[in-house]
Amino acid sequence: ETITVATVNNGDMIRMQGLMDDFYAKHPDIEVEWVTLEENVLRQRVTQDVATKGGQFDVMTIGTYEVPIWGERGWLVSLNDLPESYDVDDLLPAIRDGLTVDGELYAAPFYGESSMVMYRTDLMEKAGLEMPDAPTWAFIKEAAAAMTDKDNEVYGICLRGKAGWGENMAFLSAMANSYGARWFDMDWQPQFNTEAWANTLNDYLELMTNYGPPGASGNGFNENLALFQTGKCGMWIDATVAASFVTNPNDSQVADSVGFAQAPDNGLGPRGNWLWAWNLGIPAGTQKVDAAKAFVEWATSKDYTALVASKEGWANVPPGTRQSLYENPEYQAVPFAKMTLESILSADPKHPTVDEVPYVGVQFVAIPEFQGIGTAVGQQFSAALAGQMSAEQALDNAQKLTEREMMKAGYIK
Amino acid sequence: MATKHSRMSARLMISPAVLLLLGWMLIPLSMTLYFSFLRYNLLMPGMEEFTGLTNYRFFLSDPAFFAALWNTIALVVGVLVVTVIGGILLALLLDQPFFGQGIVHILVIAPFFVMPTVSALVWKNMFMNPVNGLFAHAAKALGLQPFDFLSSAPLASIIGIVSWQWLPFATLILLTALQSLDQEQLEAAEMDGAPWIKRFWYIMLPHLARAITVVILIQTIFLLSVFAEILVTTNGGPGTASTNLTYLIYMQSLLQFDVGGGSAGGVVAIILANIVAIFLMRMIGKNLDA
Amino acid sequence: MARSVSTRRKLITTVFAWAIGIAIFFPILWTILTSFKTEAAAIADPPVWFNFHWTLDNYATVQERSNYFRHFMNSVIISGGSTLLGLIIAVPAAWSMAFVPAKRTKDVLMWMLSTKMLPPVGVLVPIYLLFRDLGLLDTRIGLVIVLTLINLPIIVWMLYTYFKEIPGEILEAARMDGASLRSEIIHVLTPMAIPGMASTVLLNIILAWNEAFWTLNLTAAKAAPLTAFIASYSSPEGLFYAKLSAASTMAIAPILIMGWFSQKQLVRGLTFGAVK
Amino acid sequence: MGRITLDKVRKAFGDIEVIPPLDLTIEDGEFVVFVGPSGCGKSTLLRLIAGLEDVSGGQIRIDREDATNLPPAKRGLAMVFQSYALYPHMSVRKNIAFPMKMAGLPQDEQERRIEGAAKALNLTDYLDRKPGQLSGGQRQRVAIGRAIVREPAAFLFDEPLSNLDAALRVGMRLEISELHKRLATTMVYVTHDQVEAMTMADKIVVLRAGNIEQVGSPLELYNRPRNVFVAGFIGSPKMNLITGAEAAKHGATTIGIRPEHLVISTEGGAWKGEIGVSEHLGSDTFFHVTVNGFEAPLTVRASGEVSLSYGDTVWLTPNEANLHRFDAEGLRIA
Amino acid sequence: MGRITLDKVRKAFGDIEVIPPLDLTIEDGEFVVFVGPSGCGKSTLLRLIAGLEDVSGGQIRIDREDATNLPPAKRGLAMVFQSYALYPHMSVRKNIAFPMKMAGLPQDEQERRIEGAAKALNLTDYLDRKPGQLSGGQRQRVAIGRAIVREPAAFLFDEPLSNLDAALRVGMRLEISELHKRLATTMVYVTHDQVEAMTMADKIVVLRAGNIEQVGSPLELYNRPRNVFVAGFIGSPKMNLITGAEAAKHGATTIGIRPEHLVISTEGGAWKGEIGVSEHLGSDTFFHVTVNGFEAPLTVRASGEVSLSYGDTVWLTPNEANLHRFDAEGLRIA
Ligand SMILES: Nc1ncnc2c1ncn2[C@@H]1O[C@H](COP(=O)(O)OP(=O)(O)OP(=O)(O)O)[C@@H](O)[C@H]1O
Ligand SMILES: Nc1ncnc2c1ncn2[C@@H]1O[C@H](COP(=O)(O)OP(=O)(O)OP(=O)(O)O)[C@@H](O)[C@H]1O
Ligand SMILES: [Mg+2]
Ligand SMILES: [Mg+2]
Repeated sequence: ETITVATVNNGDMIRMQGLMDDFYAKHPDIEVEWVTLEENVLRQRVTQDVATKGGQFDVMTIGTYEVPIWGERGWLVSLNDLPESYDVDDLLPAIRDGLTVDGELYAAPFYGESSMVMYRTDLMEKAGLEMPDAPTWAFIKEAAAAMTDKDNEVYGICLRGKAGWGENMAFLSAMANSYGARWFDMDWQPQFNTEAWANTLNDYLELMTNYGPPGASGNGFNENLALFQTGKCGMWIDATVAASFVTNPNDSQVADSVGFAQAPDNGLGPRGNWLWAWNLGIPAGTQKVDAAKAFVEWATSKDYTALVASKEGWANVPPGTRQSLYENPEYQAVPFAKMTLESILSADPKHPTVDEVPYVGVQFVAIPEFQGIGTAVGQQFSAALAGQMSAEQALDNAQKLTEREMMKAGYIK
Repeated sequence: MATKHSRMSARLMISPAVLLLLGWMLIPLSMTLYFSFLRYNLLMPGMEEFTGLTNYRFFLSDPAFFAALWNTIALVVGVLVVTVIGGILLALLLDQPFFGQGIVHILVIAPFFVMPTVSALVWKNMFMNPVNGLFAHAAKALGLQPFDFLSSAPLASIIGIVSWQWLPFATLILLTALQSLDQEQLEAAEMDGAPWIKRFWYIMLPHLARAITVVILIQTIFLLSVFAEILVTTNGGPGTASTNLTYLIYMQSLLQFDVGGGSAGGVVAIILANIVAIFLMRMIGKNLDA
Repeated sequence: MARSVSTRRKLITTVFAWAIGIAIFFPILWTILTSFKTEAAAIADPPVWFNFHWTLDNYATVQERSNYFRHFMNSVIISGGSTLLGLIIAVPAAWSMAFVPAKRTKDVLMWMLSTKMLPPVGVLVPIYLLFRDLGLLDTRIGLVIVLTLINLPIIVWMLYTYFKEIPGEILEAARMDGASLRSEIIHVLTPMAIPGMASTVLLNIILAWNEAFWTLNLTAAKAAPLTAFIASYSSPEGLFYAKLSAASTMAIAPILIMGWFSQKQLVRGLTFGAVK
Repeated sequence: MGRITLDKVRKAFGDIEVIPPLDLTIEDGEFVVFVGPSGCGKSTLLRLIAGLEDVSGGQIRIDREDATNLPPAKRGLAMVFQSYALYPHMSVRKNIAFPMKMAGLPQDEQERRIEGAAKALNLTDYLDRKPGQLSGGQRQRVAIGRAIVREPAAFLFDEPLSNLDAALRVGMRLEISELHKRLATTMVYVTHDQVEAMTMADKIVVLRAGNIEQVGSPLELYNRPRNVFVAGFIGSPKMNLITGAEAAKHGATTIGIRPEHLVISTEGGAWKGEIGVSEHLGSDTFFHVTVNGFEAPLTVRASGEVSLSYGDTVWLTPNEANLHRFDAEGLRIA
Repeated sequence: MGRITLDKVRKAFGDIEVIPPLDLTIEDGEFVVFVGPSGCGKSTLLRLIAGLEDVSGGQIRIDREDATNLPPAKRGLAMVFQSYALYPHMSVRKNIAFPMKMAGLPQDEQERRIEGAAKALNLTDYLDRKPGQLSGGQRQRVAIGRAIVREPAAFLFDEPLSNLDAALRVGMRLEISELHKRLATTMVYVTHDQVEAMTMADKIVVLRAGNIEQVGSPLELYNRPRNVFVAGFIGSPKMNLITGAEAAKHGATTIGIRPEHLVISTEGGAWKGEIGVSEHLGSDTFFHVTVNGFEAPLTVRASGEVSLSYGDTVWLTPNEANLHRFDAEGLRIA
């Protein structure tokens, strides 16, 4: 039997493709075809396929944003019947909750992530500062100023700027949470016209224009990773998974001088970190449920973690999904393990920000319309970063277009 | 040629092509048209309902629509201007005798074979990247501030990339046309006392008119639907600075999965494309018959 | 203008032409060079030209990640198949337009071309639904059909312009000689149009090979051509210039080589009737 | 056998009637030449016979059988085109073999006929060349070879020599004449070169705007043109046509006299005139003489070299026996 | 003024010497025709004079001034090309105006000259058409018009009539002759049609492989060809050339006699022969007569209609006064 697996082209997924011999040894009758795509393309392709019941894929890599929506629509096969040995209860509750709708687990987490501050210990030292475990935004600003040395192409801070709900808006939404801003009030009225959003965006723009790298409006996770790895960033606030890349001496020129801290806050309660997981789900249309399940089970099992550890070392195992991993003493030796776990635990999708919100999701709003709105808003903020418009104008546009879309979708009259 | 028999066979033989294209056009088009009147989001199945012109109202009142319209025109016209003028100059150069003509032809034609995705990736990362790109290196070597092409001048950068891909095509057609110019006409003009520049203006350029029309027609067809280059380099941004109609519809229907809105956009784009088509056909029809 | 061009002028032209030729080719050259570098050398500033440590690692990595050969074969089959199918449909159509022109021939031709102006994104969802119902998703045959249809107008137009250059008298001679319509097309028209057909075929293969929208959206694994292969590199992680270059080189090399070898035919035919 | 009969054949392209109903019989073995000014319908008529155009009315019979609706291939005719219409991708041998291949003749019979035709047309050495490697005259011969091997009931030629240069034209003209003598097959030949018409034809058909103006042997047409049009069309240089008072003297609206039937003299004669341009060919001299009271200058032929120059006064005397007289409708007065 | 002198002019393309050093003087107002077989260098010579090719050696003087290195536009010559070389996108008026526009002539002067040329060439009704809408003859006239308005020191024509059909050619030939009479400007005219050469030239230059074989007036060349080549080249139909025993009888290696200088008789004469193909033109009849012992059949011209037919035995008698004798080198024996 051949199953087709759609995955995102990130390092953990690619690594898995290299370890398939183990799977084939255990399931000699199953053949796996990979479709590896860039995140946005992947999302478009699988959504289109699942929504139209195209049946092209048997296993899909999907994010925490999609799972509840799709699960609710009955588009995914329930994974409640995974065998005992899988140990569902070992999954981190924060992650598992996000994948469960009405008691049915609709996807198995492959890795989970939050966001945190990664910084250069050497530069920090040179600047005469010390990074606390839980910094504030004010400190980040101070540190960024101190570390920036544009003549030598060292930029104090690298942040996402590329437009997209999963790109710059992931960061900005999380940051906004720590500023007390929110996407919608309880009547689904967009909130970009609030003081809190204005502060968020102004601070972001100030950080980036003064201490950020050139071309930041086109930088996403990957671009920033490349910058950080080549020693061009003093600090980088991004996904916790990046930690294993920046500390990998094969790829990173700064591997031995990276420190980690929790995402900053403003003393209002929420920190500016998000919660995300890439999960494996099985679309309801597939004819090959058993084979697909076998694969999902294998890929998200403890054994797989052990397999990676044995082949590539503990630093490279997919993080953020299982309690047991963080209890493993070998893993605890990994420098970023603790900070990752803390970050994940500190995010609360049900209460992401200071005020009450009608939606679930830290750095996204779990409604179908959000992809479009988030991307369109992201474009406005990206344009502001590129200097094509002012912050006020960007916020104004964001407010208007969000109102428009919400009106069209019928949330508000 | 014109016997009844041959006319009948002609009709028979053209019909597969016509029927297939008709099907290819009408079936999806009517579906698109139908969808455009629905409130239809892929993510919310079962909620399709007739909404009349709502989708059109939203699409046409979207500020991004006008930006996209303008960007589409700028992109098409920009690339046409660059490739036609560049193509003429290049064709004039390549028409001269020089050593290694064959190899230079090969070098010049090469971009035409490159996939749009690849060329966009290569240009974006290895040349236009403001930190690690070659242009940035060059600027720094000259003591200049690296220019951030894709965020400061996104549309122009895309025009540049697309022009690079289409320049060979224009050059080749124009070169062939130039070589087909009757040498005696040039000699006659020379005898008539026309210096080179006037020979170019009065003899060569009019001779190239047909070829230029063809270049414009073919390129316009492809340029109206430029997509991969935008997706890869700027994602239509910053803001909507490099969003063209194709990309805008893509965002509507495939990022937001708003099939209804996307279909309305598609219908609008089809109408606009047909306006362009009619305009072009007029031009080409006139020029090709002459 | 058969006056001898002075050697000096020829030398100057040579320098100019080569400079511009190399400039135009440079991005490709640079990509190929970079594909043999280490990631560190790939972003070195100042750039390294030739004196770097040449390595094939990137190719190995890329091959490890994706099955290049299968994508390659899909590309070959899809572009070749759509070209062949396109020719089979277009030759008769072009024949009738060129040799039995009716009042509306020109309009039909223009209409065919105008179908190419339809924005593909506008009709993706309907086509996707159709393909799903017909079981054509992720099949080569499905892509062959789509690419045939989108390139058909160009094929018809190109063939039409070549056929028009063939004197009608020759076909009449064949008819007098007792050739049926079929033998007229097979024995007389087609061989005479070989140069034109060759460039039509080449152009169509190039267009089909590089078509990235439909090939990406209608395939998953089995039928995915090289455009899908490259799509997984559009934003990989970390330092990736060298790997990206290797993947790019692998994706464009086949068509580049084919294009170079057949450059003459391609160029000769690539005029769309613009040159009489 | 190759008797071709056109019975009230007419042809219209859309609304324009190019050939009004027309009757013509071409006897078996005859060499018939169609001449006429450009656009008069010569090619159209030939193509109607060939079946390359549908008739708009009337009937075409070949050997008594109705061929009006037969496709070209079934009529048993062979055509030689002005552009030769050789298949450029086939060798000479294949070109010649093509009609036989289409007819499904056995291989050895094909070989035999190719050899025969090649020998007759002096093509044996070129059988394996492509048409592109042949000279114009050779190509023309291949086209004829392709026609011969079909052993057709009749040959149709549409200006077969007009793409050749003058010298070759003379040679090919002789060759086609000889071929006709040898094969004795019906030949229908279109030309606008009236030297070809005069030297090759058994029967000339003069067309004007789709109408037959006169049918007859070359010398009949030369000696007794039925009307002014034929008189002016046949003969080179053209017949001098004189209207007005001088014509009236002879009881006609128009009189005609050929250049070779005028006697030139410096002493005296019928018409006094003045020498304009003179053309010295060595063998002959043509004088263009302006005669008072005549509209156009008269062309006069003098054999050999005659030393008269621009502006000299001369007298011209028409040879009464060769004077042609035409009435107001342009018809010959017997 | 238009006196053109070529002084040891030679031309080589690469290693191939197309024109060996050659001297030639063309007097002001003369009509000089270059004739010769294809590829002999006629066009090359004309283009050297025009300045469209660089000479490989020697000097070209126009009106005593050294023009060897002048660009074409500065030589004050106008050229009419075989292909007409009209500018297809310009109207007739613009075509004719083009050289004046380049020279920066005032608008009204341009208008005046265009009117003049159009009237002279009968183009007034066509001034606003594009060349594509004109017939061959009209196009040729436009090309001439474009040359005239420049009021050049000399006109250069490269086979200007060879793309026209026979009838038009005769007409245009006369028109160009008349133009020359009227303008009295030097004209250099290339052709391979020797009727044109004979009728138009003041002076004919016969070229073979880049060498001048003979220069002289048409009748000089007709009556006293300097060698066998010129003898065979000038005259139509060609001179009959006889070698062998019969020539030896006249003390020559080759003797030549023109068709019009042979007398045909059914009773008796010098050479006995048999009639082959005969061509009846009405005005003349040409017989091809096979004479025993002669290599090739002789062509004989008989005026008017003579009733002799295929296979008849006849006797031919050469007109002794018109017999040409050539030695072993092919040179004329005086
Ligand atoms: N396919 C056609 N459609 C419309 N009119 C046509 C067509 N073919 C020929 N004609 C017209 O019919 C008339 C006769 O044409 P035809 O070719 O028979 O003349 P022709 O005597 O052969 O002339 P030429 O000596 O120039 O070859 C012309 O007026 C021509 O314009
Ligand atoms: N540009 C050139 N390069 C090389 N050889 C040339 C060139 N132009 C002409 N020739 C050669 O020079 C010779 C004379 O050519 P030219 O065109 O002068 O002949 P021509 O007498 O005009 O012949 P035709 O009657 O065919 O026009 C020919 O052998 C030709 O091949
Ligand atoms: Mg005709
Ligand atoms: Mg020549």
